[in-house]
Amino acid sequence: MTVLQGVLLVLVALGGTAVVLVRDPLRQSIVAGVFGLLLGLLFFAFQAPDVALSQIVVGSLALPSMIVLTLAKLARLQRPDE
Amino acid sequence: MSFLPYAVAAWLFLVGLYGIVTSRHLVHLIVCLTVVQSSSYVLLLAIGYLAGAQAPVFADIPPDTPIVDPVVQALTLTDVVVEATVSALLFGLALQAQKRFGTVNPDEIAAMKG
Amino acid sequence: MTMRSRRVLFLVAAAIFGFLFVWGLSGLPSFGDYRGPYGIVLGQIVMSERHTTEAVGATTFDYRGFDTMGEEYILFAAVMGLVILLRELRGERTEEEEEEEYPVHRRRREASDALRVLGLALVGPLVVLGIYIVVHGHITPGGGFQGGVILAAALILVSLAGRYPAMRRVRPIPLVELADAGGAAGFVLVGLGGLIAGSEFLYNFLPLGEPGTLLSSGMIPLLNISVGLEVAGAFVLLISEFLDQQFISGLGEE
Amino acid sequence: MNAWVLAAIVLVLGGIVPCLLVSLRGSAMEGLVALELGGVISALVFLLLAEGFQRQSFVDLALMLAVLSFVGALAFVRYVEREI
Repeated sequence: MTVLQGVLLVLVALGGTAVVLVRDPLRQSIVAGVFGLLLGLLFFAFQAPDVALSQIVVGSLALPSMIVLTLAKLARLQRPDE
Repeated sequence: MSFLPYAVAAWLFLVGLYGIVTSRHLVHLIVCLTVVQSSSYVLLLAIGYLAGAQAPVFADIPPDTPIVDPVVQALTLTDVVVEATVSALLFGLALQAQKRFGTVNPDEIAAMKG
Repeated sequence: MTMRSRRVLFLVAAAIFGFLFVWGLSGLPSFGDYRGPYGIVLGQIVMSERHTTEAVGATTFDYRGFDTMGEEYILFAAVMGLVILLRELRGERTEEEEEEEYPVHRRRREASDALRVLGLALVGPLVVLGIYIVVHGHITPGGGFQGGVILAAALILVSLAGRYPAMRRVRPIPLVELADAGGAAGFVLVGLGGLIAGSEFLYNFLPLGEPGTLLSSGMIPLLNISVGLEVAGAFVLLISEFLDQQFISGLGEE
Repeated sequence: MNAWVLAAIVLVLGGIVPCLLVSLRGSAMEGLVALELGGVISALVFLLLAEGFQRQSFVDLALMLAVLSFVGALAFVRYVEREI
């Protein structure tokens, strides 16, 4: 294993833990974005550019926009209760 | 050290599962599920990795270069796509849960069902 | 169940699972010491047999083409499910007639001019980039899925940088649905071509061409394009369903 | 390992790790800025790695990341500006 892979693996493990431990969904989705970047870099270090590309596409665009739109709608649905 | 990738895969799975079990918000739960799923990418790619081999794209390397396994990479690609679609569906279900039960806290939803 | 007892239960289960997981993985060859035969064989034959410089693309769309078809239909079915779920939600919302509530909140602030110009200026390059990634799927990393999401992003950008009504104008839903369904059908039709050519389903029946050029690898570029269409359609549909949710009982926006 | 890969490691440790920490500790807005910076730095790391692996055709990834992280950030910004 190269040093690069080792460093990125440790960071991915830490990043995944961080994503789980942040409780507020909006801030969690931001941490999840950084985690997605780390995953993309790890896949590239594993010599898998295709998978890295998919991860970039999903992690930095598809997931964040879905999370944000869901949170916006949830906030709107929840407002009457307050 | 050479088992570190597998250890990371196991750790991501467990920590993601911990997040799901203790989650108090459906959106949080879905993001934790993506962490669990990322464990499977790490595991698959780690299995297919060959030390010193090149990425499986011959555009700029000679055809007889050793490459890492393209099969697991194709599997992982499928995995990533499925993750995106599953999360999309789950976000839709989270909206429905808010609509039907007035909450996105899994505990409260369970309590309402009695 | 209380949070505390749940944690304890999880820890017990996780310990057992972790043990089994590690036990199962201990049979794997150590990292970097790959010994699987398929990958090695594929690495040796993909250039001579399929004239494709992208071994992953060849695996996804040719050697494992049937699996990819299943994957495409997972995407298709999931988006259908989401559309049905959210359309039901929409029906409920309008019945409740909440028009008078929160007009201030609903009046969405417009994007600043700088943001709008930058966003709209990026739409063209994004479309070009998406098409590039789709049609070069058999030469360089990328392919139908990644390119399709970028194409969808170009349309979504219109709504993020501009205004929602503008988004509605540039995404004629029937056309998007047609792209989604047509892409999904295209995959099967290309697969049937193999049958017509007198071989099995998804047999690579087209001339293979010169490796590394745009018109090579037989049917793989065609499959990439159909997947690209499907994914682009699916993601536009998906995101616009979520976007529509924001404006369900919207006032005066349109 | 060559100088390019070494530079990439340094950039990951010195650039993306602080972004991760800020996204954890800071407010949502600070986290968003950290995510954006992380996207830019990751694009640079992709460039360095493509050079370090001697596979220049992989610079596509950096290009994609640069463009997509902007679009993704826009989604966040449009939400955050209304909710916070």
